[in-house]
Amino acid sequence: MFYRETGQYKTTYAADMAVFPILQDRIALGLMLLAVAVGVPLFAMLFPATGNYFLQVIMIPFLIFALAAIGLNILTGYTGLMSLGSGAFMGVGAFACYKLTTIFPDVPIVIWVVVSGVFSCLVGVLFGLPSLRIKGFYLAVATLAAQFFLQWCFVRIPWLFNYNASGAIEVPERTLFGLAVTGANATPLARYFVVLAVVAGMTWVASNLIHGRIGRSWMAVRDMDIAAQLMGIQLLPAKLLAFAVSSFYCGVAGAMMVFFWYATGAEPEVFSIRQSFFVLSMIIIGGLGSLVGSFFGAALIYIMPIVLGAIANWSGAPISAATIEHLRVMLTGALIIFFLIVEPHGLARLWQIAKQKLRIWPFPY
Amino acid sequence: MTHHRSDDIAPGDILLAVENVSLAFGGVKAITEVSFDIRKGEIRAIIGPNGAGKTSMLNVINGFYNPNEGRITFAGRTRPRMKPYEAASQGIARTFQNVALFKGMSTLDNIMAGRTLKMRRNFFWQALRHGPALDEEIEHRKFCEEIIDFLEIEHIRKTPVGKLPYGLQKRVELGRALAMEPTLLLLDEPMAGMNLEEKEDMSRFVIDVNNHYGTTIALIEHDIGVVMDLSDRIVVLEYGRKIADGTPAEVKSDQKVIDAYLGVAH
Amino acid sequence: MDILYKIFIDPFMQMGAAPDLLVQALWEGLVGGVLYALIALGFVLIFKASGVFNFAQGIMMVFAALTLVGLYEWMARHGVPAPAAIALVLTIGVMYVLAVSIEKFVLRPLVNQPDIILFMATFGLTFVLVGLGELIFGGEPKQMITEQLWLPKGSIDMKILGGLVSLQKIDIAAAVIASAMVAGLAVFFQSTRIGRALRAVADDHQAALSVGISLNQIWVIVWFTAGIVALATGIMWGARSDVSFALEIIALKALPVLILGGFTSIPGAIVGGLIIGVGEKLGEFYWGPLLGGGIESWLAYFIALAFLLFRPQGLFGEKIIERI
Amino acid sequence: MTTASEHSSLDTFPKLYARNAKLRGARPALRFKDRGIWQTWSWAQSWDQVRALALAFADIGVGHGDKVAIVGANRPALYWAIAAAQTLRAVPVPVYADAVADELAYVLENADVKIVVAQDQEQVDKVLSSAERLPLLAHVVYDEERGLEAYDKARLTPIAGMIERGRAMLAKDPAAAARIEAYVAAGRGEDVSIILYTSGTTGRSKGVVMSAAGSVAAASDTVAFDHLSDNDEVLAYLPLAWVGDHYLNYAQALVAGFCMACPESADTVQQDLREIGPTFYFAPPRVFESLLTRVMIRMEDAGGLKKKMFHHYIAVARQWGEKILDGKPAPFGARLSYAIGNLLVYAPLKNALGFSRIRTAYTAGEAIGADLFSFYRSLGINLKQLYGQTEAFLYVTCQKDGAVRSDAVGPAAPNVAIRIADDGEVLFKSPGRFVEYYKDADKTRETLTEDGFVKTGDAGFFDTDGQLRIIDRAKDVGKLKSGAMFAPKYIENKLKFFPNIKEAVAVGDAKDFVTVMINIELASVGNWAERNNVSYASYQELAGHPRVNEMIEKHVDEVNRSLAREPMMARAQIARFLILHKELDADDGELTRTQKVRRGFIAERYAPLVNALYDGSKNADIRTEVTFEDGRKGAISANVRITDMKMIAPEGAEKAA
Repeated sequence: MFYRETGQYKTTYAADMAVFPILQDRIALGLMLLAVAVGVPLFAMLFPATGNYFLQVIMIPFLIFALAAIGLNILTGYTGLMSLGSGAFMGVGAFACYKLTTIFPDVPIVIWVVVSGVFSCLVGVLFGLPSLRIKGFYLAVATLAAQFFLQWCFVRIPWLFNYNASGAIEVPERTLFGLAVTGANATPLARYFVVLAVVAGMTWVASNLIHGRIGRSWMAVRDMDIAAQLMGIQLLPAKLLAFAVSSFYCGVAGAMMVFFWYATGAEPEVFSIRQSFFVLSMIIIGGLGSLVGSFFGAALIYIMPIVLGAIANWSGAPISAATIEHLRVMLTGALIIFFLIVEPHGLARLWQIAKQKLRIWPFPY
Repeated sequence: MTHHRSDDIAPGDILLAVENVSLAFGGVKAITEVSFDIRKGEIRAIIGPNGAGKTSMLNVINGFYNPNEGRITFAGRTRPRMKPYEAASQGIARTFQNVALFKGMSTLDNIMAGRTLKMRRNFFWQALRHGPALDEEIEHRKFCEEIIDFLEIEHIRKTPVGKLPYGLQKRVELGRALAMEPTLLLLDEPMAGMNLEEKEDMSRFVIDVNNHYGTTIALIEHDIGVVMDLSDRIVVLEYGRKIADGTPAEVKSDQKVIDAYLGVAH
Repeated sequence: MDILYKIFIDPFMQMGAAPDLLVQALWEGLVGGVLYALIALGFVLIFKASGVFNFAQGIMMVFAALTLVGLYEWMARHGVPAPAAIALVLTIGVMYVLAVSIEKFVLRPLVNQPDIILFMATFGLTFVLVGLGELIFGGEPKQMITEQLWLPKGSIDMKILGGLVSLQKIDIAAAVIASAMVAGLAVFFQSTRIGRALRAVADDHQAALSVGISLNQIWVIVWFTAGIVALATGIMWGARSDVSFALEIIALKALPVLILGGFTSIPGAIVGGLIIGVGEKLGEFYWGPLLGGGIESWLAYFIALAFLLFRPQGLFGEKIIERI
Repeated sequence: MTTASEHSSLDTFPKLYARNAKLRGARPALRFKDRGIWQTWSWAQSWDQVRALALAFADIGVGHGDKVAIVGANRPALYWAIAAAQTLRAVPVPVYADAVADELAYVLENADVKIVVAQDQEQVDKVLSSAERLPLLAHVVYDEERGLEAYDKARLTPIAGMIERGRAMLAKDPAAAARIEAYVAAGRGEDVSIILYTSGTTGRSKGVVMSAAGSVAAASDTVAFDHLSDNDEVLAYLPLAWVGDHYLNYAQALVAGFCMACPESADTVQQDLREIGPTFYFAPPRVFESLLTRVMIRMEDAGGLKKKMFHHYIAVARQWGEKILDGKPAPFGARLSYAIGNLLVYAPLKNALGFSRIRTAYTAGEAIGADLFSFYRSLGINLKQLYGQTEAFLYVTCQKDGAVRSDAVGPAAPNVAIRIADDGEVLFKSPGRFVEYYKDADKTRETLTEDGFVKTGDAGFFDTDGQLRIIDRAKDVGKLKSGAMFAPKYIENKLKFFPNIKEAVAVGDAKDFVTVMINIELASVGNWAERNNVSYASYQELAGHPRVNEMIEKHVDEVNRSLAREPMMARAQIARFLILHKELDADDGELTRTQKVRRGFIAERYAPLVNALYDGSKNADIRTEVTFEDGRKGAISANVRITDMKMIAPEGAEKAA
C-alpha cells in the first residue's frame, strides 16, 4: 500500500543486488535508525527517569540479545548446525573482555569487546571441529559439552575472575572519550550509544556476509550438503567458519552484556544453559535464517515478558514477581509452540508475507 | 559466452577413462569390473535397467564413492582417491536423479553457488561487500545471467527454487552445473518425470550446451528414444556389469541389450 | 612429567591400593548409569515411535516427581488416608493427561513437519513444564517421599577386599526396579499388539495403520509410557538427592547416553547408560581432584563426544550409507 | 522543444539523432531489460552505435534508396538499424514480427528489400524459407546468435559483429566519422524516411511512403502539443512495424530527446511497464479493457472488507475523479474522500499497473466504451483519445487536456486541416501526410483528392464542441432494404463495450434486418463460469453453453434499447445473433495484425452462418480451417445456435404516440 515501485528500475547489477532494493524500504530503515540513534536518546534526555529505565531495561538488553541471536542464527539458521552452547560462548566473551581490560586497563574498552569476540571465536572453532562427522541432534548434544565444560571453567578457574571472593566478574570503570561507559558511574545513555554502534555495525557486516559467497556456501551446506560438496564447497571449512563467526558474535554480545548492561558485574550463572535456551528460543520464534528475525525474536522473547510484568504491576493485581517470572517462562514455551504451529518459519516469514501483501495492494495476490 | 579451459585435451581424445572399476557396499556389489571411456566433446549415455549401477557409476566418477578396485583417469590424471569437491575443482559437474537444489535459495543464488570455486575475494572483503568483493560478485552475476538467458529462466530469476515446478527445477539444476564451467557434465536422468514437451526442451538444452559450450556430457536416461537421438555413444550396464558399448545403432542391434533392456517394457 | 604421572599412573595405583573404593565407585557408577539409562529409555521410546527428539523428557521426570510429592503433601495436610498410594495413582493420571494434551496440542498440529521443528516444539514444551511446575509447586527443593512409597532406606555395609563397601538400599531398589521396567517394556514391545504396532510405526506409518491403531492413539500411548518411565526415574533420583529443577540438568546427561546407545536402540540406551555412569564416577573419583573437582558436570559429554568421533552412528545404530 | 529555425535545419531523423548526441549526450536514449537489468545507452553512446552500424551497412553496399527490412520485437539493435539505414539515406521497412512466412515474403518482395535485419532464429528462418522469392536480398543480419551456430554464415551476419567492425573503423580512421557527417548532411527533407506497411483491413497490405521532413514536422507538432521533454520516458512495446510505435516512440523520442525502454520480452511487458513507469503511454482500447477485466477478476478473490473498500472508493472516483482531474469544481468533502481513496486504492492500483508516472496517455484505433474510458481517467490518469492513420503519420485529431470525451476523438491536431465530404467521409491534410503508396500509383490517386487531402475512408461529423465523431468506415456504412442507415462498426462497438463480448461482426447492408456474430471474452466469461460452476473444456464448449447464450442475449437486448434511443440508428436494431464457435484470429486472416475485424473476409468465410442468420433457421452447422501457432493447419466444425431478438419501439415514436 505504501510501496510505489513503479519507476524503480535497476540499471546496474550493484543496484539490483542491493540488500534493500526498494526505495520505501531504504526510507523505512533510515527512519528506524534515526529513531534509535536520535529519537530514543533525545527522549532519554528529556525525561531522564522513564528514559533511563527504557534504555537500561529495554533497549540495551534488547540490542545485546539481538546480537547474540544473530550469532546463533548464523550457525543454526543459515548453516543448519544446531547449537545449545551459545550461552557459554557469550561467557567466553565476557570473561575474556574482563581479563583483557584488567590486564591492559588503558586500551579502550570497545577494542577489548571486539577482541574478546576473537577469543570466543577460537573456542567456537575448537568445539566446531566435531561438526565434520556429527550431524543434527548428535551435534546439538556435542555443543552441550562445550556449554557445560566452559561453564565449569568459569566457576573452577579463579584466574578467570581475578580470584574475586564473589567468584564473579566485577566490572571496573572504563571511559571512552573521557566519558564513563562501564562501571557504576556510566550513564545508561553512554552505554546505549556504545551498544547501538557495535550492534548496528555488526549487523551490517552479518548481512554483507550472508548476501555474498560465504552466505551462499553456508546455506548450500544447510540445504543440501552433498550437492554443496559437488559445487566445490568444502564442508569442514564452511562449517568451521560458521562456528567462528557465530561464536564471535555471541562472544561480543556476552562481553557487552556484562560491561554495558549489568555494568557492575555478573555471576558465571548468567552464562548457564538456560541462557543458551533463551537465545535459541529467540531465533526459533524470530525465524531461522533471517537477520530481521533475530531482532523480532529478541524483542518478543525478551521484551514481551517485561511488558506483561509491567501490566501486571500497573493493574495492581496481587501477583508476586516470582509468579510473573514463572508465567513468563510458560508463556515463552507456549509462544514457541504456537509459532511453530502457525508459522514454522517464525515472525520473519510473517513479516515477509505482510510486506508482500503491501507491495501488491490492493490486489490479494 | 567466453570459455577458459585449462586442460589441453583435443576434442575427440579421451577425457575420462574408467578401467575395470568395482564398487561394493558391505557385501553388495554395485559395480563389477566396468571399463569405458568418454571422449572430449561427445555426449555419452549410460543406460541400463533399474539397479544396474548407473548412478553408482556417476558417484564413482565424481568422487562421491571411492571404487574398491580399478582406476579412473580424468584429463590425463589418474587418481586413487578423490573427494567430491576435488572433482568439482577439476571440472566435473553434475545434476541429480531427484533434484538436489538448495531449496532455501533463489534460482539466481543457486546458480551463483555454482561459481563458488571461481570466487576469490577473502573474508575481509566479503564482510564489507564493497570494492573488490562487489566487483567480483557482479562479474559472476553477469556470467550467471548468460546462463539464465541461455536456459530461458529469466522469469524465475528471483523465485525460491522450492516453489518451482519440477521441470523448471531440473533446468535450474542444469544451470547451476553449467555455472561451474565444467569440462565434464554428468546428468543423472535429466528428463525423469517430465512430460513430452519438457523432455523436448531439455534435450534441446543438452544439445545446445554440447554445441555452444563444447561441454562433454555423460548422461543417464531411461527414455530410450531420447538416448538414441541425443548421444554419440552408449554404455549399457546390467547388474553392475557392462554388457555393451558403442554407437546407438550398434547398441540397438546388440542381442544382449535387446534381451536385457529393450526387450523389457519400460 | 609429574602431571603425566598424575594422569596416567597415579589413579590406577590408587585403584590397586584400595580396591574396595574402586568397587564402591563402580557400584555407584552403575546405579547412576541405570538411572541415566531410564531417562534415555524415555527418549528412545518416543524417538522410535514418533521420530520426535523429545527434549522435554528430562523436565517430564522433574514434573512427575514434583507432582507426586506435591499431591502427597497436600493430601497429607488434609488428612486423606493412604495419601502416598493415591498420590501415585493420581500422578500417573496426570502423566496420562499430559500425554493426551501433548498429542492434541503439539504433535497433531505439527504432523508432517520436519524433525527439527518437532524438536523445537518439545523445546517449547520444556519451557511450559518448567513454568507450570514452578508456578504450582514453587522453585524450592522437596523431599522425595521415600518410605511412604515403601522404598527401603539406609544401607548395607559389607566387607569386601579388606574394606567397607556400603550399598544404599535405595540404590539396590533402583537397580531392581529399573531392570524390572526394562524387562517389562521389552515384553510389552515384543508380545503385545500395541507394542508391535509401536515397533511398526518406527519403520513406517502405513504399517502401523494396518495394525488398526491410529497414529494419534499410538503417540498418546508412547508419551504416556515415557511419562511413567519419567515418573519412576523421578522417584529414584528424588530419593537419592532432592526433587528440584536441578534434576533437569542431570536429566540432560541422558543425551550423551543416547549418543552412545543410538537414538533407536533400547539395549543401546542401557549399555550407554552404564558406560556413562561408570565412566563418570571413575573420572570424578580418580581424576576429578586433578582438575579441582566438579568435572562430572561435563565429563559425560566428553566421553560421548570422544566416542562419537569414531562411531558417528553410536553403539548399536547401523552404519549410514548416504544415497544420492 | 524545437524552434522554427531548427525545423528547417533538422529535417531528418539522423540530424536529430546527431543533435541529441551533442545536446544531451549524457542523458539516456535507450533502455533494454536484458540479463536481468535495464541496460542503458545515452544519446551519445546510442548515436555511436548507429554510426558504427551505418558504416558497416555502407560496407556491405547499402546506399541511398536501398530498402532495409527490419523484422523483430522492440530491441535497441533494431532501432539502431532503422536509424543507421536512414543515416545512409536508405529506406527502413519494418515488418510485423508475427507475420507468417508468406506475409513476410510478400512485403520483402514488394518493397524490393536488399538487406533484412532479423531479431532471431525464428525470423531468420522465415526469411530464408522464402529466399528464392527475393532475388534482390543480399544479406541477412541477425541480433540473437542462439540456435544459429550451425547455419551457413555466407549471407548471415551478426549485428553485434557489424557494430564492432563499424566501431573499429571509427576508431582507426577519422575519415570514417567524417563520412558519417557527410551522409547526415546530405540528408534531404524530401528523402523517403521510412515505408510503413499498413495491415490493410482488406486485401494485401500496402507500403505507405513517408518523407523525412513531413515525419519530423508532424512529430514536432505533437511533442509541443503534449509538452514532451527529455525528462519523459516511454515503454516501446507496440509492434515495431506499426506507425504507432514508429511515431510515438521513435519519432517523438528523437524530437523531444526522451528515453525509450524496450521490454525484456512480449510476456514480461506488464512487469517491465511496472518497473519503468512511463510518463507517456499509448494503448489501444482492448488493452485497457483486458487490463480492467484482469483487475476486476483479481479483486474478486480479495477479502470481503478489502473488496468493499475497493468498490466504495472506485465509486467515489467515478463520481468525482474526472472532475478533479479536469480541474472542475468539486466540494471539499468529495476532494477529501477522493484523497483518501487515492491513498488506499488509486495510487496503489496505478502503481501495481505501472501507471503511476503517466502524464499523458492516449488511446485510439477503436471506439472506447464510456465506462472503460472514465474508469482510468477517474483514477487520475490523463487518458485522451486521438484519431489517426498511417497515411497521416498518425495524428489527425487529438484531445486537449481537460477537454476529453469518450464518444469523440477531439479537434484537429496542430497544423492539420480536416474537411467532411458530402458523403460524410472525413478528409484531412497534415504535415506528416504520406507521399504515396509504394509502387501503387492508382491507389495513391484514389486516396488523395486533387487538392491534396487524404480520404480516410471513415465516416464522421464534427460535434457542437468542435470534436470529431467517427461513426464507421465510410464504405461499411450501408442501408437496410428499408433504407434505414446501417453502421456496422457503430453497433459492434456498442456490443464490445460489454466485458463479456470480445468481438462482434454486424451484417445487414442491403438486407431486411441486422444480424451479428459474436465472440465471447474467454477471460471474463470463463471467470463467470467458474463462479456459477458452469463446467467447460474448451472455448467452443463455453461459447455453445445455453446460459452463456442467455447472458449475451441480455447484452444484445440492452444494445437494442440504446439504439432505439438514437433517431439515426433506431431502425437498425439487431434482429438475430449467434455466438461464434471459435475466436477470430489474425493467423486465420479474420483479424488484421492490429486486431481489426476484416468484415468482408469473415462474411464469406462464414457464409453458411450468414445464410442461416437470414433463412430463419434456429441453428447452423459450420466447418472452418484454423492455423495453429506452429503454422500447422487443422479444421474445427460446430453447430451454433441462433437467437431471435425482439425489437424495441424507437423512443421518438413513443413520444409521438
